[in-house]
Amino acid sequence: MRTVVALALLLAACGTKPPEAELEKKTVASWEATLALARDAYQRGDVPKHIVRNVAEAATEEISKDAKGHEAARALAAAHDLAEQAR
Amino acid sequence: MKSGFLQIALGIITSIGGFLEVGSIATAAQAGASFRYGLIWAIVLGTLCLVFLIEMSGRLSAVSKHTIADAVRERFGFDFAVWPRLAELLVNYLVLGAEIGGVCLGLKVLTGIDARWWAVPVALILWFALWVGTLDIIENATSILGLLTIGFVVAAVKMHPDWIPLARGAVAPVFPPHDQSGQYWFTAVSILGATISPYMFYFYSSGAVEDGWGEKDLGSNRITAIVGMSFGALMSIAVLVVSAQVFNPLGIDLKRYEQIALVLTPALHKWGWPIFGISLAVCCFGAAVEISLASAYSIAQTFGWNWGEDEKPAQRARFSLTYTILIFLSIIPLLLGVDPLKQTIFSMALTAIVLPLAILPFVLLLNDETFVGTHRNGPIGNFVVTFTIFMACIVALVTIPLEIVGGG
Amino acid sequence: MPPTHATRLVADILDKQLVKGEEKLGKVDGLVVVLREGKPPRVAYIECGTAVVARRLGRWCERFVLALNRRFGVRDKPRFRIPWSKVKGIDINVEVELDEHPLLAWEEWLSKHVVGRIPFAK
Amino acid sequence: MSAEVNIELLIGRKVFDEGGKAIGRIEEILAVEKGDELVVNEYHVGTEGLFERLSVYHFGHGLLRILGARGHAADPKRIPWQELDLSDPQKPVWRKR
Repeated sequence: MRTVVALALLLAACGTKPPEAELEKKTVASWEATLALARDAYQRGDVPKHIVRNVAEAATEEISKDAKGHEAARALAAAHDLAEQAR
Repeated sequence: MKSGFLQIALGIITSIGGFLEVGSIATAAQAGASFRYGLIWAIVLGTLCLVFLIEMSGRLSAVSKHTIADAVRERFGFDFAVWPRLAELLVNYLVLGAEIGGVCLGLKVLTGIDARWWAVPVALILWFALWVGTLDIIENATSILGLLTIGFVVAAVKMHPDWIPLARGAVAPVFPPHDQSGQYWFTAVSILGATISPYMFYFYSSGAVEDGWGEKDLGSNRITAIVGMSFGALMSIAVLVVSAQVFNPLGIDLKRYEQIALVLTPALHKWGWPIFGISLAVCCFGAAVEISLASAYSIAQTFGWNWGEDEKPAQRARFSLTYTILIFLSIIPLLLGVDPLKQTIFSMALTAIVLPLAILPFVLLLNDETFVGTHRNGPIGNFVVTFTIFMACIVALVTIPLEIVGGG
Repeated sequence: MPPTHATRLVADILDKQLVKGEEKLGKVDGLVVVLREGKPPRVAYIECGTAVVARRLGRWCERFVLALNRRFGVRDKPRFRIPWSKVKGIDINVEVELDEHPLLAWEEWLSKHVVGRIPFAK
Repeated sequence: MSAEVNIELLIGRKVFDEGGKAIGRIEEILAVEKGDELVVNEYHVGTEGLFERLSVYHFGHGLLRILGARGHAADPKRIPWQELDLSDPQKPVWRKR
């Protein structure tokens, strides 16, 4: 019972959401790391072209949806390069 | 009466179909990526409740020869039974659409062709498997194919996880930094919502009645519930651990299945993406079979129609038409381009809201000697069911605000 | 103290599965008792059908179902009565002896005209 | 034509005494065999619990039992068939003999 009560209390206290800018930075960093992971796997020949293309497309969609500013632009460029590589 | 193994097969398919599906794979992967081992306890807790609820479904059917839907109508009357059935039908419609979406995503990983084009072929194959297949064929085929998910366990072990923090994460919540707690608890709620899915009870209890279980099967019913659900739990934990080893160190938050597709590559190299694609497709297919049947069972049993997967469709016209219509309606959102992962998260939040209404009859039926005679619930069983209802209510109440704060 | 082998109309009969041999006919959607002057009410009929069930949710639902039935009705009667004398036994199911009845009209119509036409159905 | 009553609509109906006070809801009807007829013998009226409608009552009743409410929650009141006036099935009245 104790954990359930703790759960309920915690939920009430936890309404905070990280500030917008930080969230954006996190999203961009997360997708840049994903693109790097996909690129290394592709160069090692572990994944075919279409997997890399899927990642690049998904990155482009999600970044342009959630983030703006120059970091986002840099990440979008990286996604584009990856898509080119795997054409 | 089927031999022990085939009974365990019912447990394993229920577990594969219900446990390992588009929702649990996604939430386990997201949990591992964002919070490393910090949410394994949610899978363990969900599994514990599930083992009790699945065992009870089997016991109710074996002793009373009634399925849950039959018993709920007979014990509480039609004017009560109809409301949870309608609520579950709506949830099953959405979850079925998400599962078919999962199969399509698996095929997208394997072929690169967009998920939307796979919707109709997958729906046709699913419908055909139910139309022509019997419960035995479907059970055994999915169980064997489901064993492919062992690939996740192999990958998890190959990635050398730190066993101590892993064990600690399995026992109690690991509180994240303050600003991440919204997402932490949302993922925990999603895991519980994905684990305890009502359609599993109806599928398992109808399967038990259709297989003609009797009181002598209570022992193997308990084993089946434990083995089946633990198998599913092991797989889910493996998905979480592999994701923790691959994505967490790189600070990757999983938002799309295209990202999750990379999860097995570091450990299994060339075999990573094919095994992921096949496992995702097979597990979601098993879940889609289970949801379609569970919905048809529950409607047929509420209205007293002839039902049963082992007979020819023409002999069960209304039953077979029910799953046929449900399948082809459920792919509409997918055809309209709704993202399966988003539909999954939403349908799991809805499941959490319907859960209390689906589980409450259990407490009463399993304590009603007219249905289960001397095999009534023990105090532990009652405590777990009441705790699950209480938790399901919290999950239901909290899902909406969390959806806003967390990661909906 | 109630007499020993009394039948509980709600718990033992209402909403139970109605069967004729292996065939499931539907559920006991309703139970009709006839009131008589100075004599106890007699359990007269079992009622089955969409309208009976709908009536339990409310008059609006019954009116809606009756309208639907007039529009799409296959030989099905939205409210079918089975005399209590036709009831042969009550345990898990309510066993009845019926020769001619419309309870499976929809099932047979769909089986012949819709499901039957799809390959591999038979 | 003698009056007919659908018992599935009677279940859950509030029963009033001659003074107009509600004494509970019809929960069960017991019938016995007399000759080749099955006839109503008595009505069980569940006294007013915390929960209102019959189905909710069953739940509350059951849930209370689970959560430790000992003993049979509110022993139902047995009304012999002669004492329940069903001329208006919407409003059953208990006329004590």
